[in-house]
Amino acid sequence: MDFGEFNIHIWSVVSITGFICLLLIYLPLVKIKKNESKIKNNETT
Amino acid sequence: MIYPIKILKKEFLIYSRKSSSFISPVVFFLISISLYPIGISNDPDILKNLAPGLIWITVLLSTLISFQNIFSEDYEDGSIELLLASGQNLSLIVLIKIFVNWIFSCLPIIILSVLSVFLLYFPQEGLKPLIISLLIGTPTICLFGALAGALSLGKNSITGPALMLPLSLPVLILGTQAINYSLNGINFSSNILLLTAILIFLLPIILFASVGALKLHFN
Amino acid sequence: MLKTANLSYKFDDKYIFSNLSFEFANDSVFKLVGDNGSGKSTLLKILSGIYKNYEGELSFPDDNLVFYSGHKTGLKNNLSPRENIYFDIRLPEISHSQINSVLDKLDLIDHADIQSAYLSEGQKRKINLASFILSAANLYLLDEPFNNLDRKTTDLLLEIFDLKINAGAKIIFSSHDRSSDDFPLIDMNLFN
Amino acid sequence: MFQVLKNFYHKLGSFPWFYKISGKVIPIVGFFSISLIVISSIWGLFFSPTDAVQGDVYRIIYFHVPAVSVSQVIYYSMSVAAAVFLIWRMKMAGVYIKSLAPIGAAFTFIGLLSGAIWGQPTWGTWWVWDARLTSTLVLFLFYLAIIGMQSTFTSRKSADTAVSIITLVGVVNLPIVKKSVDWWNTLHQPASISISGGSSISSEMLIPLLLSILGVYLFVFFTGLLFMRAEISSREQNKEWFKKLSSNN
Repeated sequence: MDFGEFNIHIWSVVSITGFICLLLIYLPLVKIKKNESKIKNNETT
Repeated sequence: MIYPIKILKKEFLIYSRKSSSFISPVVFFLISISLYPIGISNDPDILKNLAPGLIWITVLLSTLISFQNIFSEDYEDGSIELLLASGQNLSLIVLIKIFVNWIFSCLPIIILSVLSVFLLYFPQEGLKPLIISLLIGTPTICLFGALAGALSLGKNSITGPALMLPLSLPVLILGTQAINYSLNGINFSSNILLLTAILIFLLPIILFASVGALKLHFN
Repeated sequence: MLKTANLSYKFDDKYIFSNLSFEFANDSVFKLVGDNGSGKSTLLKILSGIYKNYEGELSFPDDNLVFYSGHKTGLKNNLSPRENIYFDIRLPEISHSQINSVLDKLDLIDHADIQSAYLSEGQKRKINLASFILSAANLYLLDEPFNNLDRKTTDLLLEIFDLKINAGAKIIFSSHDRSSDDFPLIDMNLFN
Repeated sequence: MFQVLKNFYHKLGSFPWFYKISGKVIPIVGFFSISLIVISSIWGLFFSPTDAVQGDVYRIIYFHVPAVSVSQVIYYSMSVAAAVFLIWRMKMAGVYIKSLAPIGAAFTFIGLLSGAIWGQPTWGTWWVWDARLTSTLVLFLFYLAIIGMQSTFTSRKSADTAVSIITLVGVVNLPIVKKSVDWWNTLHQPASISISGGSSISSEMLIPLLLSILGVYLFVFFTGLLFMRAEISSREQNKEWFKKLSSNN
């Protein structure tokens, strides 16, 4: 593909896919962090 | 009095007292049938072609209104607990409940669908396949409704419809196709046979699954 | 005889009660007491067969006929008290004269043919009581039967207890009231 | 041999073991899957040849095909887990279904969306009611139903059982839907569009495609482990082993 050319169809697919994939990594990581830190907080208090 | 007959009578009595159980599907059906010509077109040719699908979709959607009724009230008032405690065969009871629900929510609409001849310019020769396909197809849809209702008890979630509509898709397709076939002079008996086969095949499976789903709420 | 051996029940991974071993002798009334959440209702539901995934053993007498009455009464709002009793799935076929005499005893005869939706909570409990009186079971499981009852009906209920016991049945009921009466207690707090 | 398998099965069913192992495996799988996806995307987007018929738009294939294929595979794997859960009551199978459902829904969504965006410039339409698209849409609905069903039950075990039932109902239903839409189309005679492409694909296009498929499968493995770990961490947060483990970290 020509680097200078912007293809709206391709890039919308790429960006949406990328966003969803990031979400799929981010969401469980937050949940794990939350659950593990809950235990630590309980111990310190 | 034999146990199943007692339950059958009780269900009939409850449904007949609760006028909304059969009036709301009927009103829903009449409203939609009269809105289609206004919303789409009053051209008889267009309406005639769309009529089979429109009627079937309306029936499908009106069962969506009623399927929550099958178990939700029994769940709220504790009747299901008493049924479980009675030690009786639950699948027979569920079958009775589905049957009564069908009589009150589907049968009136099927009879009213004759009105489409006047309102949607539906050709009279299509009435026979329309009625037959509805008579055989709607019990299957009620079965799916019972399963969806049993699974989504107690919570008003989108889960029931999201589960029920994809399940009903083949029935919808076969039913409308039967009508279209007969209007085009093609033999539609194979579709009716397939609808019957689906009903007979799914009846025990869905009954079993609904009973299982009901019991899951009491664990 | 109704017997439990090491009966335990857990909801997900948390035990509601555990290791309950008990023999329920015939012809007697047992009173379940305990704090909220100690498993009184749960035990009654297990004995009645509503909850099946318990641990341990549970054995019933051969001629077991259960009458269960829970917090939710199973009453249909759009049926009259008379119809509710007539169609009560726990009861065998009963005649209208039987229903009339019970409704009379409970002062419900004037309301016998209006829709149950218009009755008060206490009156609804009385309809459930009518079913209890008419039942011919030999094991009665009653969840908080004395709630919402007036003095007169409470006395009547105690009388009915005696009648049922004399007929050879046994009654297990739950209550949050530890005081008074001379029923043998089962304290659910001991099994938590 | 059988004994080894049996041991493995028992280990797989143990939450502490899984939590420990997944913590080690996740970074490795994550690294490989993300780098594979990045490599194959760059390769596919910039270095593979332009299609003679479709032009550059065909490059959506590097996102569409992996997403659609993995969305079906996830569902089939979930139905296997559903059977395992219903027959052997293996708790881990319930965790698996619950964790993989959102991932499956996400990739079905990507598949549907990229298909629509691809279809518009190529065939002049966003959507066609043919068997494949309709059954993919129904697959999406089933994923949503499975996700929605989680909150209907108060007991975790009941919810897992219900979800297993729906998953199995869906796996029976999907081929029926596909078949019935096929019957339906023979009557309606839709515009003659062949989605399957037809023309054989050159190896220069094929290699990045295979790489991207591999990358997405690895990615699903990676996020699947992540979601399962998250699910276990919330189910088992009151257990001794979990408290010990997370306070050591």
